[in-house]
Amino acid sequence: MTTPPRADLPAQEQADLLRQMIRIRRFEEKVAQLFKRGQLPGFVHLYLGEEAVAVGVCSALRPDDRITSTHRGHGHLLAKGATVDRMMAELFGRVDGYCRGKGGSMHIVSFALGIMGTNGIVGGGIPIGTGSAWGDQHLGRDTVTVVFFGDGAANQGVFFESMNLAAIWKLPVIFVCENNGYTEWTATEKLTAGKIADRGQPFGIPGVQVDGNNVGDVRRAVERAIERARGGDGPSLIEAKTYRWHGHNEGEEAFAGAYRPEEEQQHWRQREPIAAYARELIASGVLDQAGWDAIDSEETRAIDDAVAFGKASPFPDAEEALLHLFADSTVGHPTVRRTPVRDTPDGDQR
Amino acid sequence: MTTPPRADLPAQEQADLLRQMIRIRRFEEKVAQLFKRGQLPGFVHLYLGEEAVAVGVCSALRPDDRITSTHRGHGHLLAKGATVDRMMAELFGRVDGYCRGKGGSMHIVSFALGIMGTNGIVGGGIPIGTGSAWGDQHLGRDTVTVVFFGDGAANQGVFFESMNLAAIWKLPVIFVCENNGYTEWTATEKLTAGKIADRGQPFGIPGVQVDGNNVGDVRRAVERAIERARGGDGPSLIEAKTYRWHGHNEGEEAFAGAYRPEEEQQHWRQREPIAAYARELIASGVLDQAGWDAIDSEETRAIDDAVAFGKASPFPDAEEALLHLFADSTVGHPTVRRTPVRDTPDGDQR
Amino acid sequence: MTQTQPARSIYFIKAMQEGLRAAMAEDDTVVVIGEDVDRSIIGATRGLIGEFGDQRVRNTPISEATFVGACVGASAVGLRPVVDLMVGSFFYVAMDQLADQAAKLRYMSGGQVDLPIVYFTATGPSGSGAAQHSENPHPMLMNVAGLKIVMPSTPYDAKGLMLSAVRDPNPVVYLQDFVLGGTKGEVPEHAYTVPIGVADIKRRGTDVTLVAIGALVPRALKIAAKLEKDGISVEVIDPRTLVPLDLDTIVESVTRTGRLVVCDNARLTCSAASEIVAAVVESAFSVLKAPPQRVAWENFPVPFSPVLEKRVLVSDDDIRAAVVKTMTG
Amino acid sequence: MTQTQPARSIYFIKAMQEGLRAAMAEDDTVVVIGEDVDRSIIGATRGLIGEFGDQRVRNTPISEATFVGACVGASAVGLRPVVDLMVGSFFYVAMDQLADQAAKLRYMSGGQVDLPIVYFTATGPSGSGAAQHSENPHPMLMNVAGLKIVMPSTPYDAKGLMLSAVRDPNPVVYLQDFVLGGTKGEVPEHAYTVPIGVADIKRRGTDVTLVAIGALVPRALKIAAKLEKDGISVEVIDPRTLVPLDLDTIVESVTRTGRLVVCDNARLTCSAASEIVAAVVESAFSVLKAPPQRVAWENFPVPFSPVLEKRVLVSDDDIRAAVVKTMTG
Ligand SMILES: Cc1ncc(C[n+]2csc(CCOP(=O)(O)OP(=O)(O)O)c2C)c(N)n1
Ligand SMILES: Cc1ncc(C[n+]2csc(CCOP(=O)(O)OP(=O)(O)O)c2C)c(N)n1
Ligand SMILES: [Mg+2]
Ligand SMILES: [Mg+2]
Repeated sequence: MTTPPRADLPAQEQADLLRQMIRIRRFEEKVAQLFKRGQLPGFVHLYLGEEAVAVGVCSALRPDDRITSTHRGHGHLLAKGATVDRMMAELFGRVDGYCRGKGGSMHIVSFALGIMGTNGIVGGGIPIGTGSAWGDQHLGRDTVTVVFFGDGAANQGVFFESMNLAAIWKLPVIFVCENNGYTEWTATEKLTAGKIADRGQPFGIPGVQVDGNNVGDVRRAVERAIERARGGDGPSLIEAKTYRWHGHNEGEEAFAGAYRPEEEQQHWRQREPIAAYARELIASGVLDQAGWDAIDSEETRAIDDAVAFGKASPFPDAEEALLHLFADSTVGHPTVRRTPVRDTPDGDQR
Repeated sequence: MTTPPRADLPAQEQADLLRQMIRIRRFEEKVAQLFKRGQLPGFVHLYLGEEAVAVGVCSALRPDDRITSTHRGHGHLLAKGATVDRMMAELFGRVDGYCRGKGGSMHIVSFALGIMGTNGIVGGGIPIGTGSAWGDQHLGRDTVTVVFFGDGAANQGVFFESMNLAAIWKLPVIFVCENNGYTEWTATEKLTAGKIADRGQPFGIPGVQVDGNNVGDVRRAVERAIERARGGDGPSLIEAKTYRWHGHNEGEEAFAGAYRPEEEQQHWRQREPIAAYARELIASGVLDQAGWDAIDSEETRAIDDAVAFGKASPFPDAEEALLHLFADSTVGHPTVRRTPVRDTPDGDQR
Repeated sequence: MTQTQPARSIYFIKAMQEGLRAAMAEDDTVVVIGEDVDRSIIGATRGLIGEFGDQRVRNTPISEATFVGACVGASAVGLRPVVDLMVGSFFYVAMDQLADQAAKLRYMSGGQVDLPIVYFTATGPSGSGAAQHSENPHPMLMNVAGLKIVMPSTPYDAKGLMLSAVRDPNPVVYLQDFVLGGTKGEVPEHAYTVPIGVADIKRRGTDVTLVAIGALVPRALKIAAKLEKDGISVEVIDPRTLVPLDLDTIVESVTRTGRLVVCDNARLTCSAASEIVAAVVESAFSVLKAPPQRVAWENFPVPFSPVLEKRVLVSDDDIRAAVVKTMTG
Repeated sequence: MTQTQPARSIYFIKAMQEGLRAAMAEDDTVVVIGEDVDRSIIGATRGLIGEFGDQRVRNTPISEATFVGACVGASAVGLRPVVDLMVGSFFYVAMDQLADQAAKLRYMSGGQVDLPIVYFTATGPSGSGAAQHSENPHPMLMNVAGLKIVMPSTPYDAKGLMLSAVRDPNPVVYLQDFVLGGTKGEVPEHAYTVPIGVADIKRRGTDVTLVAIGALVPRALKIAAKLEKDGISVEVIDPRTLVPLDLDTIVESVTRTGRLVVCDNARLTCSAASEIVAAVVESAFSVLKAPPQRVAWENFPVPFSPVLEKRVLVSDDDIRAAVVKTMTG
């Protein structure tokens, strides 16, 4: 790695960055396994290989800061404080999941944790995060919102509209583009003109490209952006170059074929974000091998417990399907079988 | 004016630029009058003061080149070859109008003239013009498409999406932004971050800002863009700074109030595009005062004839409302009163 | 409906504004955004900037998808945004943020969050507005679960439903049928609400139940008055709210009259008229004495020329003929 | 329906592709665009790039509004674009370009231009796809005048309707119900068309007319077979085309059976089921022996968890119960 680890941070915090990246890694590996075994409903898009982006970004945020996430969101959510057990329960569609099983992989949110949205619509979260930044600014809070999106989402019109709005209203929003080199199965440069980091320039939004596999670099860039946002100077754009190890979605082998050169994949495996960082921590004496191993086994165990928790959690009652649409009871709202629609207190987690 | 007239062009062509600007001026003045008298149905948005942009651009195009226009489109269409009589007939909702009365001011098109669309949706024409450029390129033609849009439309996502697509596919499209300083009743800079001409940079699209009240400057910029497009080098962006003399829409006085400083309006009235250009032609001997007067009175008379033509043209038969939806007869297509829906040959102008 | 004095006759648009002003006065988290909401071409927000300042009445760029979606994030963190979309057709530009985000986020989250947002707009035919400025989007939006939809027909309801909409903890689409803006009616000065989800019987009758929506309500009432003279007693119901639809009130009426005509100020196919007829037939088939009739627009875009526009839209004759048909056919 | 030999049993998706390949082979102006159409996650376009090259099979950026709109300009100048939207919900992102531009330009122009475009997509529930990947957009799109809409239920119809759609001079929305992609059926090798606007009676019956749409057709046929044993003879009609709707075939059937059930694989409110029931009631009220029944989704987004999803979507029991109800109630 080019840059030194974050020696400026307390040792505990430096180690915690490692722990969080390992947590995401083990979580996603487990999800891949469960999916292969046919134990997970729906689609999953894994974050393996991109861990340093989520952790570098979210570790710089305060608990009251916010994020919006994408279809590839597990890493963002874990880094923002979601627990592996409730995450796993949601992936299983169980009542102890963050959304009581209504959301699933692409829609896990926890407003209590500042997770404002995960999205099945590419680019869909960009206006939402821009809006939470507007709301916080209007209400006099100094919280910031980070909007995560991919290189593919950088070609959705709402990205530019939101940058323009954020620029003229000086909104405390940070646009973090995870450029993993591919939009599904097509290389980014075939679809995307120019450098994504430059796309804020016309709006006067500073943009930087960082090594997304270097947690320290990511963290540093985000810290600068946060300072700017809290200081009232408005939005920033960060393009984090990274690479996903797995397919666009689990199970793509069925049709996608070999769309990524072997050498390319090897190259990025070598630039793997976790081990390199761990070795730096050891080199700088923050951690020893035993400490690293301990973290890994703790997190690995936690994931196994999470799976047990998720499988033990009951499915929601079928009638819960008719809850949570509206916040109040919906007088006369017709349902096919005329089932009364009302909200339960326990449905409301707020 | 700063730049000399287009001495490089044949005298006849130089004079024709003047004639076209005068035609638009007189046409719009007449429309304003008719609207005040309550003789025109619907909304009208006038082009008064912006004539040099449409004429500078369209005079550089070949008949087989194409444009997409906006809600403020009369000038573009006249400059692209639409005749004042059929334009006027359309504004009156008559059968001799370009759209047989179906379109009206915001939807006049003539595919025969390369007018691919006028739009009631701000930014709506941008993808359409990008698409005609793609079609022509794919079919091996060397025609280009000019996409007209306003400063307000420059904040619609499709503008950026279309620039990206045009850049990666090297499409022969020229994005011409008419920056008249206002988006309805709000000053452009309050809504629009940075310089619109710069918005193509991240995509590698060259952008220039030109004096939209100088027909020669506009023409020159477009000629460069056309050369680039026909040469296969892809899109260009031109921001033409201009000013509209009338309200956003006729009749705005009812609610808009004084939203534009008197001095500002004076300033632009002095930078009026037509007289200045005419004086240059006289100075350079292309034209004398009598020639100028002759053009003006010819065009003025033509407008009066157009009004007569429009008023003399019959309204379409009411049943024509049920034509032209689909190109073929629509078997079983239900209409409320079960009126058979079919297409008439005369409906098809192609 | 009981009105508290003093009431005076004001314009529909003014009534909307009074409802909005009351909501802004009682709760500073209520903010109004949209294109040119300071001057407001239609008028519902005109002048509010003077009272509430440019942070609570804020002009947006022409970026509908983004500001419609921004309200989702803003409302989730504590604002109560009220958005002026200006024209009903402009909803299409923001459809994903409306139908996939605003409408679904609460449900997808398992009820974690309230999203108090009002999306209002002038909408529907205004006289040669042509195809892209004349549509009513409510048939499309009714199919989207998660949006309440109100469409008042009187200044009284316009004010009361606006206050209810802003106070509602859910995304509410508030549709102001264009031509109603300039109509007048009795409106109390004080703040009051009209409940969302409750239809209003605007005229009592015994022979035919005539359900009319938006701008068609005042026309239906005129037609009902005329038909009275021909000896046909027409009950006119204004749903006022399209989601949730107060079907019970309509069915109860049909149970009394045995006849149903539904007029919708929208294209026929998959319209509110289709929905109401189908729902009534399901639950009150046995009481029907005649085939229920739908009166709506021809399945065409709205053309520009007045003669063509008239042919596509609903005429008074269409409504009258449909009522008579249920009596004779 | 007459099939010309030789036919063999192939997958629905393969049949779509055969229709598309035939269209591309007969006309060089047919081009296919969309996100990753070279590899094609669903499969309809997979492999075509090898035969027709990367200019006729072209991957687009994730800019739905722009490439949906670009097809309007491209078709106006002579291309016949076929667009893969991938998932039905993604239409929302491009709704303005679809509903305001593609659908209206020909009409607004007074018939000056033909716009031969096919917008196809996999759509509808696929098993825990959750709220943003499970919807069927046809109820919304049916209200938009200017789009033809087809939704085949068999591989045979899938191939024939694809060729008809590409040859059609108008914008056609082609909806492939997700779960049908992997179903098999007899399909001739040669190119043939299935006409747009013509319903197909998939099973003859005398007691009840059961109209089913998309993925519900094969299920309706199974249920009809079972009911036969209980002595209920069910006629199953697949509209195949939703716009223009072949109402005559449905009405003719109801005239014989006197009973109607319409199952739609979409949310109930303003669904195709509502439209068909309302239209039939208007024109065949007198022949109805029982209240027509709609079977559609609950008015909720589609939730993720299998148990919840099942509760919202249409079950075989719902369909069976509705049929029985028309016989007994
Ligand atoms: C509006 C929309 N279009 C298309 C899709 C299908 N889709 C899901 S993920 C994806 C690629 C996104 O690429 P990128 O933004 O780079 O994120 P990555 O998957 O690489 O993390 C696409 C096209 C979608 N979900 N939403
Ligand atoms: C999608 C959409 N939003 C809003 C409007 C209403 N509207 C019509 S013109 C206009 C202002 C356009 O400004 P600009 O692009 O600068 O063009 P100009 O009128 O100045 O020529 C607006 C907001 C519209 N027609 N379409
Ligand atoms: Mg990517
Ligand atoms: Mg402008």
